[in-house]
Amino acid sequence: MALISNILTQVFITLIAVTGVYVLTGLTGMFSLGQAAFMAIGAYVSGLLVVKAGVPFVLAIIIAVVAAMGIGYLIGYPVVRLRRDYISLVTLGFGEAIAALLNRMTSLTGGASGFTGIPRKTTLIMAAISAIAVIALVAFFKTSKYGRQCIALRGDELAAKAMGINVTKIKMTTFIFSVALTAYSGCLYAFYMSYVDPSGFGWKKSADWVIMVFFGGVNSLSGSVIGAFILSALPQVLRGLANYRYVIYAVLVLLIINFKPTGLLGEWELTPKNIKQLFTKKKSVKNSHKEEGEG
Amino acid sequence: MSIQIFINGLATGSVYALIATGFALIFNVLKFSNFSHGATMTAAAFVAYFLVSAKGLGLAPTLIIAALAGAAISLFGEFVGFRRITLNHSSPTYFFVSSITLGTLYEGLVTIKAGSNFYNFPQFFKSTTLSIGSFVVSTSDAMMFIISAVVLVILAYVISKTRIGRALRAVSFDRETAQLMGIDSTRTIQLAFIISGILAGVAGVFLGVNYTLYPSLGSLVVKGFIASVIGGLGSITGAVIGAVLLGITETILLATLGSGYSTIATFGIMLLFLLVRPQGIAGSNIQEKA
Amino acid sequence: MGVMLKVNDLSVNYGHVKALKHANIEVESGKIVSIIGANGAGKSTMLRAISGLVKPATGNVEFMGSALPAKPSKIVAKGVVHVPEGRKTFSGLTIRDNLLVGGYLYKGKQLEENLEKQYKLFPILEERKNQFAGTLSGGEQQMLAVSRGLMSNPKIILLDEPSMGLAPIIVNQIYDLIRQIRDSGITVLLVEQNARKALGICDYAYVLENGIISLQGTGDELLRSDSVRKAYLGG
Amino acid sequence: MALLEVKNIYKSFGGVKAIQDFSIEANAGEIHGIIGPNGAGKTTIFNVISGVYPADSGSVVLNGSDITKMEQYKITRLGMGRTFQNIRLFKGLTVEENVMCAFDPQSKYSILGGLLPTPTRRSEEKRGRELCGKYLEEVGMKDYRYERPENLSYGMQRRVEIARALMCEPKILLLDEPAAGLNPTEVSELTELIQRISKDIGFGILLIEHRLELVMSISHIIHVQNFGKTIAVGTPEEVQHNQEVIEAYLGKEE
Amino acid sequence: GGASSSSTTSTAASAAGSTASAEGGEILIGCLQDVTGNTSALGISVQTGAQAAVDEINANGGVGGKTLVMKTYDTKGDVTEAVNAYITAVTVDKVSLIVGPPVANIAHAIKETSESYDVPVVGFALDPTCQVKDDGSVYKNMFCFQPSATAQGGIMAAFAEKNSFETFGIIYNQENSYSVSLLDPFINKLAESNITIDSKLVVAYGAADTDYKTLLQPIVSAGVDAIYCPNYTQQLVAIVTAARALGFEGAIITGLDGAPAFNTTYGGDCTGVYYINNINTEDATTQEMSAAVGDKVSAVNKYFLGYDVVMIAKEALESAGTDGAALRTAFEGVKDYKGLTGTITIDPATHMPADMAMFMYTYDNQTPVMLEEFAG
Ligand SMILES: Nc1ncnc2c1ncn2[C@@H]1O[C@H](COP(=O)(O)OP(=O)(O)OP(=O)(O)O)[C@@H](O)[C@H]1O
Ligand SMILES: Nc1ncnc2c1ncn2[C@@H]1O[C@H](COP(=O)(O)OP(=O)(O)OP(=O)(O)O)[C@@H](O)[C@H]1O
Ligand SMILES: [Mg+2]
Ligand SMILES: [Mg+2]
Repeated sequence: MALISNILTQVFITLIAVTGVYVLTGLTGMFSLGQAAFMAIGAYVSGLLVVKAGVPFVLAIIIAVVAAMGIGYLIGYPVVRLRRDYISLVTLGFGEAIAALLNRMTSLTGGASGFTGIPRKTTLIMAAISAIAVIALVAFFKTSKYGRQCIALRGDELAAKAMGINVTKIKMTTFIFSVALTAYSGCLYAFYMSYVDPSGFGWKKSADWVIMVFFGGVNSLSGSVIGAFILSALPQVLRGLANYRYVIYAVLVLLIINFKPTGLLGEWELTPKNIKQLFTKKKSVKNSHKEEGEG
Repeated sequence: MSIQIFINGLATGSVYALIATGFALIFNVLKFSNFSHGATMTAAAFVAYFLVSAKGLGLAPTLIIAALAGAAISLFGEFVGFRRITLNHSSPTYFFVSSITLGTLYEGLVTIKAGSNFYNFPQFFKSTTLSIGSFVVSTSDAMMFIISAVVLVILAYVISKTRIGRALRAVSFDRETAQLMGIDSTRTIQLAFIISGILAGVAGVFLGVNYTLYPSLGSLVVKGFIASVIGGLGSITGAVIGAVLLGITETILLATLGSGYSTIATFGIMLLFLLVRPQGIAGSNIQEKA
Repeated sequence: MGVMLKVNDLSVNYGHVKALKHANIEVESGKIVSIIGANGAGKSTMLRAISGLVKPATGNVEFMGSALPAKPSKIVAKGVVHVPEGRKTFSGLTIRDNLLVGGYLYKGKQLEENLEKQYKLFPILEERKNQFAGTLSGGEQQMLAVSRGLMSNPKIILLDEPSMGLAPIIVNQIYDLIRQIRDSGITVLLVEQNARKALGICDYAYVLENGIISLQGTGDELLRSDSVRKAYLGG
Repeated sequence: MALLEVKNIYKSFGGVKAIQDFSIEANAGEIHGIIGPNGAGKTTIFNVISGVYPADSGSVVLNGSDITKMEQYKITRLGMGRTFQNIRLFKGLTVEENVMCAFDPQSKYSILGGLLPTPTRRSEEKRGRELCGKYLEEVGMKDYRYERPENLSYGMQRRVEIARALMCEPKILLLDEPAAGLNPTEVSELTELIQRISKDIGFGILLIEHRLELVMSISHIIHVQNFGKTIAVGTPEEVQHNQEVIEAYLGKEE
Repeated sequence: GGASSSSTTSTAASAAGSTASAEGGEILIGCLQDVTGNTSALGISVQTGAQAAVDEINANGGVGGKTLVMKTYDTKGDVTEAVNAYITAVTVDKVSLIVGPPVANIAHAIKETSESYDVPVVGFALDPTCQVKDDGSVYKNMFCFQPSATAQGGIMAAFAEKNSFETFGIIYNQENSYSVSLLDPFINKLAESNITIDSKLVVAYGAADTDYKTLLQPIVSAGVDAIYCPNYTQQLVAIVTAARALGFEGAIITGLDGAPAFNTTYGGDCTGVYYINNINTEDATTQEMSAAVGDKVSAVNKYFLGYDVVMIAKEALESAGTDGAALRTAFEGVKDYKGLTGTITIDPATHMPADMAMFMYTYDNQTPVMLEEFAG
C-alpha cells in the first residue's frame, strides 16, 4: 500500500509537469528542453524558503511559483521572439545553466551533495487533488480563446498575426503558464522526496515529458494525461526487469509511433460528450453519406 | 598559454564538429533534430570495440567496423523510427519524439551488453601527442580536425553541386513532389541516414578515444545540436563553423571563469548571438512571403 | 495512334471519403485530353492515382499496353510526369536547381540541353535562375512547375490546373504552350477549373462529378452540352 | 480623408523592385481591383498594407491612424482583414474554430476566463459563436462548421478564409485571388457573394484577381500593376481598352 | 556479467520470498545499489560481494538455522528511483536490513525517508553528512562501514606529506558528492602541517565538462609535485590521460577509484598514480577470494566491503533477531570486528568506523604495488 501510494504520488506530481508541457508543446508547438529546470527552481526555492527562512509551506509554494514565473518571463522574452527551432536550444542552455548554478551555490543549495532536510508535507491526496485541479484548468484553457489561438499560431504564425492574434503575447502567456505548472510540480516533489539534488533536472527529463505528451495523442489533453500515467508508472511496474525496463519503454513508444501515428488517442478528447458520441456518431455519418448520394 | 588554450578549444571544436556534421545532415534532409545520433555514435563505437579493438586490431579496422555499424544502426532507426512518420505526414514533432526514444533504446541495449562499465580503446597512436613548437596537440584531436574538415568539404560539395545532393535537398523540401521528379524519396532518405550513420560511427570511435567509452557517452549530441543551430539550421558548413566556435568559446570561458560559471556564460553568449543574428552563422534571412 | 494511357475501374478512398468511384478514361497518344469538374470532384485524385502518389482501392492504370509500376519514381522513368496542383516548387532551392531536380533522370550533357530548352521556352526563368523559388510570384512559380515537369522529357504530361492564378496573357501563353507540347509529340492530360479554356483546347474531355465520370465527348460536344454550360461555364 | 490611404510606397527584395511608388485611396463601400501580370507586386502590396513586412518608404494610413510601421496584429485590430493567395487555414482546428480565431483577439475576457468558465467567458464565447454562424452562413459554409478544413475542397477552403477575414470585423478587406481554383459557375457565385457582403457590411474591398469575369464585373476602379509600377488606373471599361494594359496583361482575346 | 547476476538473485529471492513468512525459515535482506546507471560498476561489485557472503553463510547453516535471502533493488544512479526502491524494500518486501550503496547521493536521498522506518541501512557512503544530521545527531538507520571521507582525505594527505610532496594542484568534480566530500579533509590535514594550496590550483569541473586539458593547464604549468584527484574511475582515466598529455610527470593521488581496473582501463603506464584502498591485496584470504571472482567484479574493494558488511549483519541478526530497533543497537555495538577490509569498530555517535586502517598503493607500470598501511 505504501508502495502504491508512493508511486501514485509521484505519478501525480509528474502529471502536473506533463500537463504544463502539454500546454507548451502540445497546444502551442514550442519545445522546451529546459522545462525540468523550472521544476528544479520550484523545488529549491520552496524548499529553501521553508528550511532556511521558516516561511510557511503554502506561502513558500506561492512564492516559488511566482519566482519561477518571473524567471520564465525573462527566458520567455527572447524565446517567444526567436524562431521556433531556437526555443529548444535556448531552454536547453538555460537548463544547463541552472544545474551549474545549483551545483555552484553550495552554501545555499548543498551543491552536489543535494539539499536535505525538507519536511515531508506532500501527501497522496494533496498530489491527487492538485493534479485534478491542474488538468481541469488546462482543459478550460484549451477550449478558451487562448487555447484556440495557441493551436492557430502553432499551425501558421503569419496567418495568426493577420487575424489579429498577438502571437508574442499568447506565446508568452502559455510559456509562463506552463512554467507555473512545472514549478508547482517541483514544489510538490521537493516536499515529497524531502531531498533534491541538481542531477535529476536535465534535458532528458524534459524530453521524457514531451514523449509522454505525444505518446498520449498530439492534440489531446486526456491523451497526454493517460500517456503520462502509463509512461511514468511503467518503469516502476517493470522494476524487476532492471536493465530491460528502458528497452521495453522505448519499444512501446516506437510501436505507438508506427502503428498509431497520432498517439494513443490522437486528437480525440475523453469527455462524457465524446464518449456518448462514439456510439451515436457512426449512425450519423452513415446518414450524411446517404444524403450526399441522393443530392 | 593562451595559444595553447586556443588549440585546446580547436580540439574540442573538432569533436563537436564531427558530431555536428552527421547531425546537421539529417536536419538538412528531414528537418528535425535527430537526438538518436548520440546513441548511434555510442552504439557503433561499442560494436567496433567488442568486435575489433578488444581483439587488438588497429585504428583503421576499428573505424571501418564502426562506420559500418553506424550505417546499419542508422538505417535501422530510419526504418523503425522515422519511415512511418514521413509516410503518414505526421507532425514533425513526432520525429523529435522518435529520435529521443530511439536514443533511449540504443542506450538501453548498449547498457545490457556492456553494463554501465566504461571501456577504453587501446592506444591507437604510437605517441598520443604531437608537439608543434612548444604546444601540444593530442594525435586523436588532430585526426578529428582533419577528418571533420575533409568530411565537410566532401559533404558541402556533394550537397550543393551533385545530382544526389540536389535530390537530397528536393526531398528535404517536399518528399512527395520529389517523387514526381523521378527521385526515389525513400532511397534518398536512407542514403542520408547511411551517411549520417557512417559519420556517427567515426565520431563515436574518436569520442571513445578521448573520453573513454560508456553507454551514456552519446549525451554529447547536444553539443552537435547547439552547433547546428547557431550554425544556421541545416547548413552543414554553418554547423561545422558553429561547432568550432562553440568549442573555442567553451574552452576560453572554462580557462577564465572555471567550470560552472562557464556553462552559464556560454548560455548567455549563445542567447546574445541568437538575438543579434537569428538566422545563425550560415543561414540567410529570407522574409516569409504571405 | 493507339491508346497511350488507360485508366480502368479506378477507385480511390481517403479514409472513409470515396474520392473516385470506378472511373474509366482513355488517353490517346498525341492528344490533349481534359478532365473538368467541380471542386472536390476527384480530378486531382485521378492524377495522383496515375502517378502513384495514392494507391487505388480498385482498378489499375495501363500505360502503353502494360501496367504502370507502383513507385512514383519508377512511373516517371516510364515517361509519365505529373505537374501537381498548387505549384509545389521546392521553395528553398533556386530556380535552376528546381529545374535540374526536374531532370533528375538525366545527367551531364543531356541535362544541360534540357535546361537550355526550358530557358528558351521561359526566358524569365533564366533571368531569375538564382532566385529561391519560394519568393517567386504565384505565376512565376506556376511556370517553373510546368517547366520542371518538362525537364524529364515525358511521353505524357499530367497537368493539374496549370492556369490557376495566372494572368490572362500568361494563361494564353500556357495554352499555347500546351498546344506546342502536344505538337512536339507529348501527350497531355489536363485537369482544369477553367472549363471553357480546357474544352476549347482539348481533343477529348471527361466530366467528373462526385468521383464518377458523368459525361464524355469531344471538347466541342461538351461545350455545347446544356448541363455542362450550366454547371461549369457559368450559364 | 479616405478610410485607407496608401501613399507612395516602395518595396524591394534584393534586386527585385516589387513595388515602386504605389498609392491608393479606398473608402467604405468601394471595391478596388488590382490586376497585373504575375510577379507585378500585387501580393506584395497586400503584404505591405497588412504589415507582413514594412514598406521601404511611403505611408499607409487606416482610418486616421498611421499603420506604416505597426505590428501586423495591431493593424488587423484596427480594421483590416485579409485572405491569402495560398490558402492559410489553421490545421488542427475545425472550420468554426478557424473563424473563431479571428474573433478571439477581440473577445473580452481575461486569463481568468481562460482558466475557468466565468460568466463573461460564457457570454463572449456565445457572442463569438453566433457571429461565426452568421459569417459562415454568409459564405454558405455553415453546414461544414465542424469539419476540418484540410478535408474540404479548394473552393470551400477559400470561402472559409473569407468568413475568417470577415470575422476580423474589417473596415478594409483584402482579397488575394479569391477565385483561383474555382470553376466559372463558382466564380459567379463568388461574385455575388462579394457584392452582397460589400453592400451588407459596407467596408472597402481591395481585390487582386486574374479572373477577369470577376474583377471586371464588380470593381469600381481598377489599378493595373506591372513590374511594381502602376501603369493604369480607371474603370473596368477604361483599363480594358488601355493599350498598355492589353499588351502587358490581357493579351488579345481569342 | 553484472546484469545477469542481479536478475538471477532477484528471481531467486522472489521465489523464495513468498514462502519466507509462512515457514519462518528465511531472513530477507535488501541490497540497494546502482545496478545500472553511471556508478553501476560500484553497485554491482558491492552486490556481488554481499551475495558471496550470503552464499557462504547459507552453506554454513545460515543465520540461526534460517536461510539468508538477499534481494537487489536497482537505484539506477537516480535519487527518485532510490526512494522508490527503498520504499519497495521496506514496505512491500519487508526486508530486515538493507545493504546500502557506496554512493553518497543515493544515501542522501534515502536518509530522510529512512527515519520513518525501522530498517537499518548498512552502507558505505563516506560523506559523514549521510549519517549525521546538521544538529549533530545521527540518522538512526544510516550506517557507513568504511572510513569516512575525513579519514580517507586525511590519510592521503598524510601520505603525500610523508613522500615530501610540497606543492599540489587539485581537480575535483563539483557535481559529485563523493568527490566534493574528499576535498576539504585533504586540504585541512595539509594545513595542519602548514602546507597551503594555492586556490587557483584547486579546479572544479562538472559533468558537462570534457576539456580536462584546459582545466589542468594552470596546475601543470605551475609545476606542482602532485595532483590530488578524488574522482570516479571514468573521469580519472580522462584526467590522467590529459595530465600526461600535457607533459605532467609528477604524482597523481586518487581516491578509491584509482584501484584496478583503473590500470587496465587506462591502458598506459600508470607509474606515478597513487591510490587508497580498503583492502590489503597481499593478504592471503583476500588474494584467494579476489582470484575466485576473477574479472566479474571491477571494483574489488567494494566487493570486500559488501562481503564484510553481510558477515557483520549475520552476527547482528544472530544476536538481535530481525527486529529493526534491536538490529540498530547491535550495529552500533560492533566492536573490533576483524573483517577483510580491516578491523571495524562503529562509533555510535557517527555511525561510522572510528579508527580504521587503510592502505596506500601505487603502480609499477600496470602492476599494483602496496606501499604502506595507514592507521586511522
Ligand atoms: N488527403 C486527403 N484526405 C482526405 N480527403 C481528401 C484528401 N485529398 C482529397 N480529399 C477529398 O477527396 C475528394 C476529391 O478531392 P480532389 O482533390 O481530387 O478534388 P479536385 O477535383 O481536384 O478538386 P479541386 O478542383 O478543388 O482541386 C474531396 O472531397 C476532398 O475533400
Ligand atoms: N519575400 C520575398 N523575398 C524575395 N522576393 C520576393 C518576396 N516577396 C515577393 N518577392 C518578389 O517580388 C515580386 C512580386 O511578387 P508578388 O508576389 O507581389 O507578385 P504578384 O503580383 O502577387 O504575382 P501573382 O499574380 O503571380 O501572385 C516577385 O518577383 C517576387 O519574386
Ligand atoms: Mg484538384
Ligand atoms: Mg500574388
